[in-house]
Amino acid sequence: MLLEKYMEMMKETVVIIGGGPAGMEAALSLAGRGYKVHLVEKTNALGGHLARWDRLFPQQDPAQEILNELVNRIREADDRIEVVYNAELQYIKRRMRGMEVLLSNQTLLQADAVLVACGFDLFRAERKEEYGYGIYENVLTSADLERKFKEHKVVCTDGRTPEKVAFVHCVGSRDEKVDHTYCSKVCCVTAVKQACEIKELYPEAEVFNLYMDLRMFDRYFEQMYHRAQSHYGVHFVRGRLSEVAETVDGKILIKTEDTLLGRPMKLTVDMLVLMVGMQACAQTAELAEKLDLKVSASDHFFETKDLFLRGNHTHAKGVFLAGACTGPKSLPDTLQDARSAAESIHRYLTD
Amino acid sequence: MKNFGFGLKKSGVMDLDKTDWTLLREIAAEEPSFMNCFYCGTCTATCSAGKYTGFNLRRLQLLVKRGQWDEVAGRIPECMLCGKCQWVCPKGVNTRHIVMLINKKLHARKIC
Amino acid sequence: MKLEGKKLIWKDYQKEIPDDKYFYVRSCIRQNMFPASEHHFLKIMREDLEKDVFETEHHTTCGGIGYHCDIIKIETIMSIVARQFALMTEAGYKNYAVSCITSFGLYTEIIHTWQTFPEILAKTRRQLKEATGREFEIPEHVAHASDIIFKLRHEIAAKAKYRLVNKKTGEPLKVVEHIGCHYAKMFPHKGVGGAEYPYVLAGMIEAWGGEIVDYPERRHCCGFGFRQYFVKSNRGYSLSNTHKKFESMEPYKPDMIITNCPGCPYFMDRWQYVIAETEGKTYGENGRGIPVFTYEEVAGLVMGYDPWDLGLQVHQIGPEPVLDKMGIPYDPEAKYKGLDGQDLGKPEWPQNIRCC
Amino acid sequence: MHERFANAYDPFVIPYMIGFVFVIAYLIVALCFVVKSLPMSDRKKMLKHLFSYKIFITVKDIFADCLLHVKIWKKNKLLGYMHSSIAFGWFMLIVVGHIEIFFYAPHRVNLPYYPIFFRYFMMETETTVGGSVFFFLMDFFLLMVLSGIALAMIKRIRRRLFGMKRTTRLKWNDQLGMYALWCIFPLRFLAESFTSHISGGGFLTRGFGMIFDWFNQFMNNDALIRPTWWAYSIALMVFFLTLPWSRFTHILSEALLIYMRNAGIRETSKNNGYASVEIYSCSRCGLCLDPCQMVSGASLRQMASVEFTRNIRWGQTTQALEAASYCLMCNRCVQACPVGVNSVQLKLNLKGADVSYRYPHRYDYVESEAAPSPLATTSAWADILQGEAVTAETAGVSAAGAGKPEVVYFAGCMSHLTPRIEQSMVRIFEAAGVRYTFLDEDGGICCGRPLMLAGDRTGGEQLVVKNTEAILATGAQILVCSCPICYKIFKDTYKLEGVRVLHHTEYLLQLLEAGRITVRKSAETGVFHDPCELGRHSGIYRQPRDILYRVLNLHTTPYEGKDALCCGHSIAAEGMPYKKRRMIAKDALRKMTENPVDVLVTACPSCKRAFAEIGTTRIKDIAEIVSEQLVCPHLAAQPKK
Repeated sequence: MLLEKYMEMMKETVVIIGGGPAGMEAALSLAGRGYKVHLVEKTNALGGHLARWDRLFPQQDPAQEILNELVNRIREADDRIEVVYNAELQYIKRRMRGMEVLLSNQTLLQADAVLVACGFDLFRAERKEEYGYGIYENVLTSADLERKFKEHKVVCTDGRTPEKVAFVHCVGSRDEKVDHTYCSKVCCVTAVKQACEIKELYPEAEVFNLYMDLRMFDRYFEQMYHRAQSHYGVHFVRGRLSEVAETVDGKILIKTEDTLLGRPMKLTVDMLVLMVGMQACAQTAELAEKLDLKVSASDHFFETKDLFLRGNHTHAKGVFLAGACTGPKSLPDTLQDARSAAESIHRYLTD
Repeated sequence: MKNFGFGLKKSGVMDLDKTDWTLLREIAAEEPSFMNCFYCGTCTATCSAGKYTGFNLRRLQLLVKRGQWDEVAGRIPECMLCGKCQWVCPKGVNTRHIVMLINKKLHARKIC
Repeated sequence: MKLEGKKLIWKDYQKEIPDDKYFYVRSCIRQNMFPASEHHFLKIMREDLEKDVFETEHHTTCGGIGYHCDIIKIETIMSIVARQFALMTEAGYKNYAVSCITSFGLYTEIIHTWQTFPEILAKTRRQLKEATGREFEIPEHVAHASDIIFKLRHEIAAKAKYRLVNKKTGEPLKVVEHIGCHYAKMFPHKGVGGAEYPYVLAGMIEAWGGEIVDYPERRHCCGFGFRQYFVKSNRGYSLSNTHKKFESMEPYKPDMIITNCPGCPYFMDRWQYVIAETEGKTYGENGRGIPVFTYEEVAGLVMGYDPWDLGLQVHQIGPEPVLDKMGIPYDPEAKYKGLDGQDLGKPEWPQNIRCC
Repeated sequence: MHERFANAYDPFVIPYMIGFVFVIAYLIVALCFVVKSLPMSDRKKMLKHLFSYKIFITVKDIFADCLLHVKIWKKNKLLGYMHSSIAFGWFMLIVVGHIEIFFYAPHRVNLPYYPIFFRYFMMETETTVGGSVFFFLMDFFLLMVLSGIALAMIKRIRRRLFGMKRTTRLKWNDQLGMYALWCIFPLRFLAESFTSHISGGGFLTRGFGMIFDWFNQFMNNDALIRPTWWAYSIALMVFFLTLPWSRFTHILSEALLIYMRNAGIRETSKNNGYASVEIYSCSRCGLCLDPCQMVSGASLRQMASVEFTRNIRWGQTTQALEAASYCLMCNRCVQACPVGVNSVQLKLNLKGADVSYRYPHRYDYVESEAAPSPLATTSAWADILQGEAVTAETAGVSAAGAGKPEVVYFAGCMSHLTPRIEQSMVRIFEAAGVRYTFLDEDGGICCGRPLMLAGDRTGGEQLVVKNTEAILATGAQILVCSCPICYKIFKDTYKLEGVRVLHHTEYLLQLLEAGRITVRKSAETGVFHDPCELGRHSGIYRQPRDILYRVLNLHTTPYEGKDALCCGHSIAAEGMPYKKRRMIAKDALRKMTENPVDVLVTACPSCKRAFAEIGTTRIKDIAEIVSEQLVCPHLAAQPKK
């Protein structure tokens, strides 16, 4: 009897869109419950943004280790998880029972449920023209700096060791001018993490964090901030960057107000790091149309059925959401959300 | 030089490129809690001197961190070192010692 | 500096600028301070480029100075603007060319207001009708005169006799471009290249062979700021702003400054003299200051017009170093001679800046 | 007994003589320096003292402190014996030695080495039977010294036997002096023993000498006599030569210190001669280490007073200043010091001399605002507390009191952060029908003591002037304050003509004893924590206890009175990190509440906050307890907590 039931469950298939941490963790959770999972990834590798990160807040864990563990577990579960690379969702057709999912590589999959875990895009810093990203050398994004950390090459474009580095919080977050009125949650803590990492590399460097509010809400975050101040001597300036210019010797002149002093200030730095926020991924609108999902008018991420008991449900039957496609999330939050989505799908399929 | 009845105005912009960071580092070395401040203003709210004057320890600490010593020098002598600020500080900043150290540095560098 | 980055941004701020058939309105300040600039704009457009540019003596000030000095209400300004448009409509034109940056900003702002609040437009129409009996259409295109020169920069380049190049060394001249604040800072999409990295003058410099200087205070106001200059007690503030710009551009050793606004060339030119006299500080080579030009003057120089016909003798900072570099011949004797050959009188020799 | 050598000389006396002359010269020079650095008034005091009857007290003190070490005896008998056996034994050897000279070789009195090497230069004859008394005495005191030296050696290994958990770590100069000292008497013993078959000797030297005689039959007669006398002489020389640079300088300076102290001289400034004598008088015995809570509670051994005096002595001003900025100035070390070195005052002097702290303070902003209206006889608190239950009687009292208030109450800055203290005091004033005025109800200015404790006298004095004006303006005859820090300065430094300064513990007891307030006793148990500034600094111990017996079941701890602990949050310790302060507070609270009680009572807002922050025990100010236990039907109930 039990065996029969188990076998029946085995037949049920879930298609997951997105092979980032949310998709991977959800796939593992579902596979652990005996479901068959097709994990559809648009690139040729799993990992999403995690694969491009060096170390993770709040305790500097190497991102690679976490990614490796996820990938290895997916590999070990290959009898139940099939990863489809270089593919995107083409269309979806609802059947009596479940759905038919056609991928861009013409694979046709049967799905009893679809989980969208397409994640987020980083804000394009070029959109804040006054910050000079893409125009001035040595203006980089947090993601660029993370890549430099990964390559162990944190230097200015001319190879100089940076003596002064500034981090700008809230780039593309809490900014009506780019229609991102929300907080991206992770930039503050990432800025503090990266500031500490710069000081670790170059203890003599002066590091400035230009913040509007420091949102150190999660476990160990406040301690990180404290350490950044007390141990590393990072300067925290409450003020938003107003404009950026390049000096004659290729440095970056920044202007802001120290709002706690009520005085404008200017400063030349060797490296300016823009803490780019999260925005809904480019496919959001398209996926919403294909899957009949709602998109929030206020932040452009997918709308969940509610924010409490159905936080992974959509308004469309059999379609679920996980991870940062429903709003900015840290990695632990994403992973938890993925497990929660798996639980929601399981309840839906066994109901 | 001619006098046109008007001339250049002093800039109110703090030029951090002119900040002497060694001074800040010296104070931080002698009193590490100097770096703990997160500018909540509790010290200022409870300040005995602040009742009578514009003495604002939060602001003064920040001015020191931005190298604006002139403004600091004008204010520091108003502190009575009573220590209320130290009691209410949530970050364990040794505020009295900081005032004394700022005094000391002002004196040593003849900024006062 | 990555030019590709700027090009990407310039792509986002494209503006439709008609080639021909303009109704032209002059600038209050410019027709007094640089009358030759507007004259040569018309001359180049009509004679060299064979465009149809119509002008009428019936147009008035746009009211911008009063508006920015907070002494005339916007409703009044709207009626004035409506009257200008009525003149255009009556003359049968649909494209409106503006000489003044502040006017340009004001027209843009008012048109935007009318489009957003049609009831205000209706009111303005009613008021104009009642006051003057005139009716008007909103122009299809409002272009600043510099937009038009920008549009035609390659045609000018094709006819150019000189280039913004040091004839002796072959090096491009280093040119600071200064855009009037009211050009695109209020409505970035109405300006060529947007507000952060405007392309309107940069495009001319590029096309005519110069090199653009991007210095930190590039975006900063020239210091005019209406109230800051007109009220004497604020004048030091006006001066300080100009000073800030010059301090910032100084390390780049620019050969010249090109501007597209009435106040900017005036203040960047005259304040250099005041800074020299009050502070003893001069910019540019050999204490001669950095010459400041309008875009029409530069277009005229490139096209081979006589510097004195272009009115360069009224500049405080002498243009001669730039003329020498570009290899433009000029008669020093004729500098202070009027059109009729009469002596205009030489300026007094200032103490700290070499000018004549 | 007669002399062995007509010339009364042997080369081995040379090392001793070098040392002796050196020490005498050093003593003279040092004394000159000390006297020179004293102000004229102090010099006069020194001279006057010599001819006053008080000189006998000084002699007694010197005898008791330098030789008998009475203070150390009180602390630990073994330790006391160790110190006094060496000091007193040695002293007696010198005294008896000289008496011997007077008896047997009076013409050699002018030779300083003669008493030291007496046994070498004199030989025993039939006529010296009477000398056996001296033989006994000399051997007795030698044995005494030797036993002391033996204990000193044992102390280095087993200090707990001597009641010490910690002792000082010695640097090389101190070690050299110490080893020389350790050698002197065993070598003397050997030398005298070896010589005893010629010179004679007492039970010890002759006794050992006889064993030695037996050995002598196998080897060259007397071969060891002169080398041991040489060694003895050299040990003395080494000891003397290192004396100015070792901890043993105190042997010379302590007597001077006692003399100067009794002459009424104090360490008024950093470079004052008395201060240097104090510093040189520190024997680095380490008795201040255990009482120091920085050491016991916060592992800050390098900040202890013994290290501070050392730093000062060796010119390590930076370290000394750091130690001064960490010191809680609780006076526990001063209490423990057997020599009476007031290291706390030395630290204050050093802070004061650190000119860099001096800054033109500008308190002119405190003008009329600070002085309260003399007509204000009630406070906002009183309005809240009184509610509607004001009886005609109390109202009458207030009305009768129109005019000058009886009491001026100064809560102090810290009390503003513990409003329950202020609130309780106001309630008690109301209950007692006291006409009072609240000097700093809306936050006044500082009393000035924090500035003084930071070494800034001039700044402090400015505030003293401001407050004096405000206090005198009220016309009250009693000044009651709730903060012992303020109390100390009001009492010691302020010149408040016609105003009695009372801490609220004193005042509350007065009210109780006068029957102006009545209290009932609660069933709660409690212990009292003596605040440093109230107890050790001001000597108020009895009053709080007399009050507390009436309001709760007062238990005792080993940390009371002069042995009270510090809360660790002293205003003096501006440089001590908060974490260390907290460690000290936690440690002190743990010690005081080893036997759990319902409440720990203190009488200082700082102490209250310090212990309350630890959060393990309920902490109350004595005023709160009294207010809670008041029997006064006309007052509204204690406001809700």
